[in-house]
Amino acid sequence: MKNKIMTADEAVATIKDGDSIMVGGFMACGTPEILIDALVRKNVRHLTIICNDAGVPGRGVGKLISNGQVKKLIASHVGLNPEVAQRMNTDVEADKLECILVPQGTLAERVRAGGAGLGGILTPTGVGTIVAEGKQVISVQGRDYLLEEPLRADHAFLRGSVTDKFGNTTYNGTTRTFNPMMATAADNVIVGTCEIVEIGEIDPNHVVTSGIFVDAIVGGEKPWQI
Amino acid sequence: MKNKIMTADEAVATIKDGDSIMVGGFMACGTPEILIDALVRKNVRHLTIICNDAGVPGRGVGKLISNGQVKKLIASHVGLNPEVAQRMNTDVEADKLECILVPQGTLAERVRAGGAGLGGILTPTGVGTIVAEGKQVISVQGRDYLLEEPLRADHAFLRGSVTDKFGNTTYNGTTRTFNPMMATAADNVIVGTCEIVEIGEIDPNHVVTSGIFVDAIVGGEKPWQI
Amino acid sequence: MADIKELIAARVAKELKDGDVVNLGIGLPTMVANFIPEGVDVVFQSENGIMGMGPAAEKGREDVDIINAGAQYVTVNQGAMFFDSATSFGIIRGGHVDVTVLGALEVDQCGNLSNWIVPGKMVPGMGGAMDLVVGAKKVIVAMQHTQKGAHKILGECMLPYTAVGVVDMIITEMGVMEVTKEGILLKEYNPDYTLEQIQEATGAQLIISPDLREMER
Amino acid sequence: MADIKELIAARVAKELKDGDVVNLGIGLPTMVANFIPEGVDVVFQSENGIMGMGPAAEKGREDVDIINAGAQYVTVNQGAMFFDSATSFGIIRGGHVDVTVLGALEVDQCGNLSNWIVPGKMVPGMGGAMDLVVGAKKVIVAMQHTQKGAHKILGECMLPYTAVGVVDMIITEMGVMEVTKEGILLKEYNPDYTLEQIQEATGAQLIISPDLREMER
Repeated sequence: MKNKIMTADEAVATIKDGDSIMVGGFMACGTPEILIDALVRKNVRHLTIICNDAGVPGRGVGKLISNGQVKKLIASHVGLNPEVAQRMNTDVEADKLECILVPQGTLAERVRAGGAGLGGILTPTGVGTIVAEGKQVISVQGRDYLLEEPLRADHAFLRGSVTDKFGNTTYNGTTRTFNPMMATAADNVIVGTCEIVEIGEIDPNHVVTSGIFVDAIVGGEKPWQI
Repeated sequence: MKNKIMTADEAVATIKDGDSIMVGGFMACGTPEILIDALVRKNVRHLTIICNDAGVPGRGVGKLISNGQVKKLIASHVGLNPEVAQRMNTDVEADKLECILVPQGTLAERVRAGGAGLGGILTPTGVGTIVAEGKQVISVQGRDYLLEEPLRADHAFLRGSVTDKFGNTTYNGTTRTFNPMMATAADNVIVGTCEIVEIGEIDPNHVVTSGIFVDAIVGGEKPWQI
Repeated sequence: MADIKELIAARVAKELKDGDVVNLGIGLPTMVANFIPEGVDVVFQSENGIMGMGPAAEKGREDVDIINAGAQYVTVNQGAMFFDSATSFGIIRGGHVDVTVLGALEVDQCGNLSNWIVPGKMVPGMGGAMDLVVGAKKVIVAMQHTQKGAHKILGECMLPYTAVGVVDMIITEMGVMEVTKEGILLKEYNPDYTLEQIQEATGAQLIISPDLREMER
Repeated sequence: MADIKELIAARVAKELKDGDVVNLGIGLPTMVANFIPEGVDVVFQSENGIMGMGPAAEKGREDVDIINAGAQYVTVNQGAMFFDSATSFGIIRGGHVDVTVLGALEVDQCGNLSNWIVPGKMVPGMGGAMDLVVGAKKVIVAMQHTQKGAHKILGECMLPYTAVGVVDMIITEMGVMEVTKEGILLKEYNPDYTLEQIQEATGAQLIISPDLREMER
C-alpha cells in the first residue's frame, strides 16, 4: 500500500493559486495548525476557504487571512476576527476579501451532500430571510424549504487526534466539528494529526473517518490553546 | 432523571393497531429480537414497518410478517423471506401485505432527513427508472436528481450493544446499520440492548446514539445467529 | 445592570423542565445555567459538538480539545457525547432541542426575529442561530426590554430577519410575554414597573393576560 | 459451469488496482475476491457497514455481530471500519467506491442496466444495487454471456431499468467489452469462441477493437 505519511510542506506541495480548501474546526479548535503554517510558508494566493468561521488572528484560518492569501471565504461566522472586516472593506480591489455567510447547519449539510453524492438538501433554515435570495423554495408536505446545493473543494485540511498509517482517524472532544464531512468532499485530503499509530490499533467501531478518504498524513499536530 | 429501564412488554405497551414502526438491522443483524418478540405477544395489527429488509422467517421483522401483523412494509429488499410474496399475493384483501421498495441508500437518507428536520434530499439514484414515478426531478449543476421526501414513524426499535442508563448507545460491528438514523426519526424510541451500564461508563467520543433520543431501555438482548 | 441580567436569566431558568435538552446563546443566555431550579436536570447542547455540556473548565485544568460555541473551555458531564457539526445540526433542525435561549436586536408580534445584522456595522454571520430558532421546539428571547429606551419589541421587525414566526416567548426585566396568534400576550410583569411603563417601552400593542401575575422570581 | 464463473471472476479481478475500494455483488461477483493479483491491495466495502472486509469467517469462529451484505458471517481486516447505512451509501453515492461488480439480467449498448425485475416473478427489491451502479466510479457487469442462449447483452434493455447509462464494462466467458459512446467495444475475446459465435450470442452490434486480443487469464 502507498505510504501516505509525509511532512506538512510535502503535503501542501500540490496546492496552487486559486484552489479551494475546506478547513475543519470551530474557532480553530479542530483546525490543523501545522498544515495552515505550511500553507502560509508556501504563500499561494487567491484561495477559496470553506470553514465554519474565520478563526482568530494568529490561529487557524486567521493566519491565511492575515497573510492575504484568501480571496473568498465561505463561513457561518466571521465576527471574532476583526481582520475580516478590514479586508472586506479595503479600497484596493485586488486585495478584497469576499465573504459568503452560510447558516452553520446548512454549511454542514452542504459539505456532507458534496461528499455523499447528493444533489442538495431541503432545509427550513433561512426561509423568509436574505439567505433565501436566489434560491429555489420547494414545498414538501405543506412546509417551505430552501434548496441548498452541495459544496466540494480541491483540498481538505483535517485535524485528527489519532490516525493510523492507512488514514483511519478519530477526533477527540469538540475537535470533530466539520472534519468528518470535509474528509468526503474534497479531491485531495490531508490530515494533520496528533498521533500516528499502526494499522489495526484503532478499534473498527471507533474510527470516524475511513482511511479511504485520506491522501496524506502529517504527524506532529499539537493540542493548541485558543 | 426519569428511569428508562423497563421490560420489553412494558416498552411496547403504548404501541397501537395501525402504528408505524422503524426497525433497525440488516437481515436481522442489528434487529432487537426481544422487542419484536414482545410485539408478537402484544399482537397489534395493521402495522407499517420501515426496515431495510423483511428479515427471514423466524428472525427480525420476519416474525411480525409470519404473525400477520404487518399491513405495509417499506424496505429495500424482501427477497430472502418467501412469506412476503405469499402475503402480497393473497386473495383475501384484508390480509394483503403492501410492499413499498426503496433503494437502500435512499431509505437511509430519507430516515436521516426525517430525524434531521430536512424537507428531503436530492439523489441521483433511481433517475430514469420506475423508482422515479410520481417524484419531482430537479436539475442541479447540470445533473438530474430525484426529490426524496423524509420518513418518520411513531416508534423505533433499536438494537444496542452497550447502553447506559441515560440511553447513550453503541453498536458493535455490522449491527449499526439503520439504528442511528432511526433513533432520530420516531416519536417513541425503544432500545433493546445487550448490556446496560452506568452513566459515564461509555467514552463520550464513542457514543453513537445520544440518550436524548431514547425513551425506553430494555436489557437482555442477545447476540443471535441468523 | 448585572442585576437585571440575572433577573432575566433566573426567570428563563424557570421555563426549563426536567429532562429538557437546552441550547443557550452567548452572553446573557449563558447565565441561565446558573439558575436551574433544584431537582431539574437539563441536558445542555453546544452546537459545536457536545450533548451534556458541563460548567466552564477551572483555570489551569482546561482540556484544550473541549470548547463551547463561545470558544470557552468547558467540561462535560457524565453521560456526555461528542459529535460532528452535521449531527449537531441534525439534532437542532430535527426538533430534538427542547428550548433555545438567545438574545435579539428586534422581535415582533408575529414572532419574527432579527438578531444578526445591524445596519452600517460589520455583519458577523448568523453562526448557528438561524438553525436553532427554526429547529428548537421552544424559542425564548431573553434580553433587556429596550435598547437604551429604543423599542426592540415591535409590531414589525425593521432589521433583516433571522427567521420568520419562530419566537414563542420573550423574557425581559419588565415581564414575561408569549407570542400568540393574536399578538404579544403579557403574562407576568415586574412590579418595579407599571403596566403603562411596560407598554410604553414596547413597540407593539400588548395584550394583557386575564391571568396576569407578578413575575416569578 | 464453475469453470466459466471462475474464468469470469478471475478476469474481473485483473481490473482492480492497488488501493481500489471495491464492492462485490452477491453470487459470481463475490468470487472475484479469490483472484486478486499478488501485490494488489484492495479494500472491500460491504454496504451493510464495513470498510475493509476480510474473508468469510471460519466455521465455529463466527462473530454473529459481523455479516456481509449477503448475510454471511465474515471477518474484517486490520484497519477496518464499521459504519451506519447512511454513511455507507454516502461512500457509495459519493463516488468513493472505485469499482462495483455485479450481475445483470440485461445490459445494453447505452450502458443501461436491468437486474432487479423479472416479469411474472416476485420482485425481491433493489437493495443497494441502484445506489451502487449510480455511485461507483467504475461499474463492471460480470455474468454469463447469455441466459441459456437468450441474449442478455442488447441494443436496448427490455426489462425495467436499475439505472440508466451506468455500465462501463461487461465481462463474460466470451470476452471483455467496454461500453463506449459508439456502442459496445469488444476488446478481448476468449479463443474458445469465434468472433462470429460471440456476435451471435450478443443482441447488439459489437464494435471490434482494432487492438483486439485474447482474453487475459
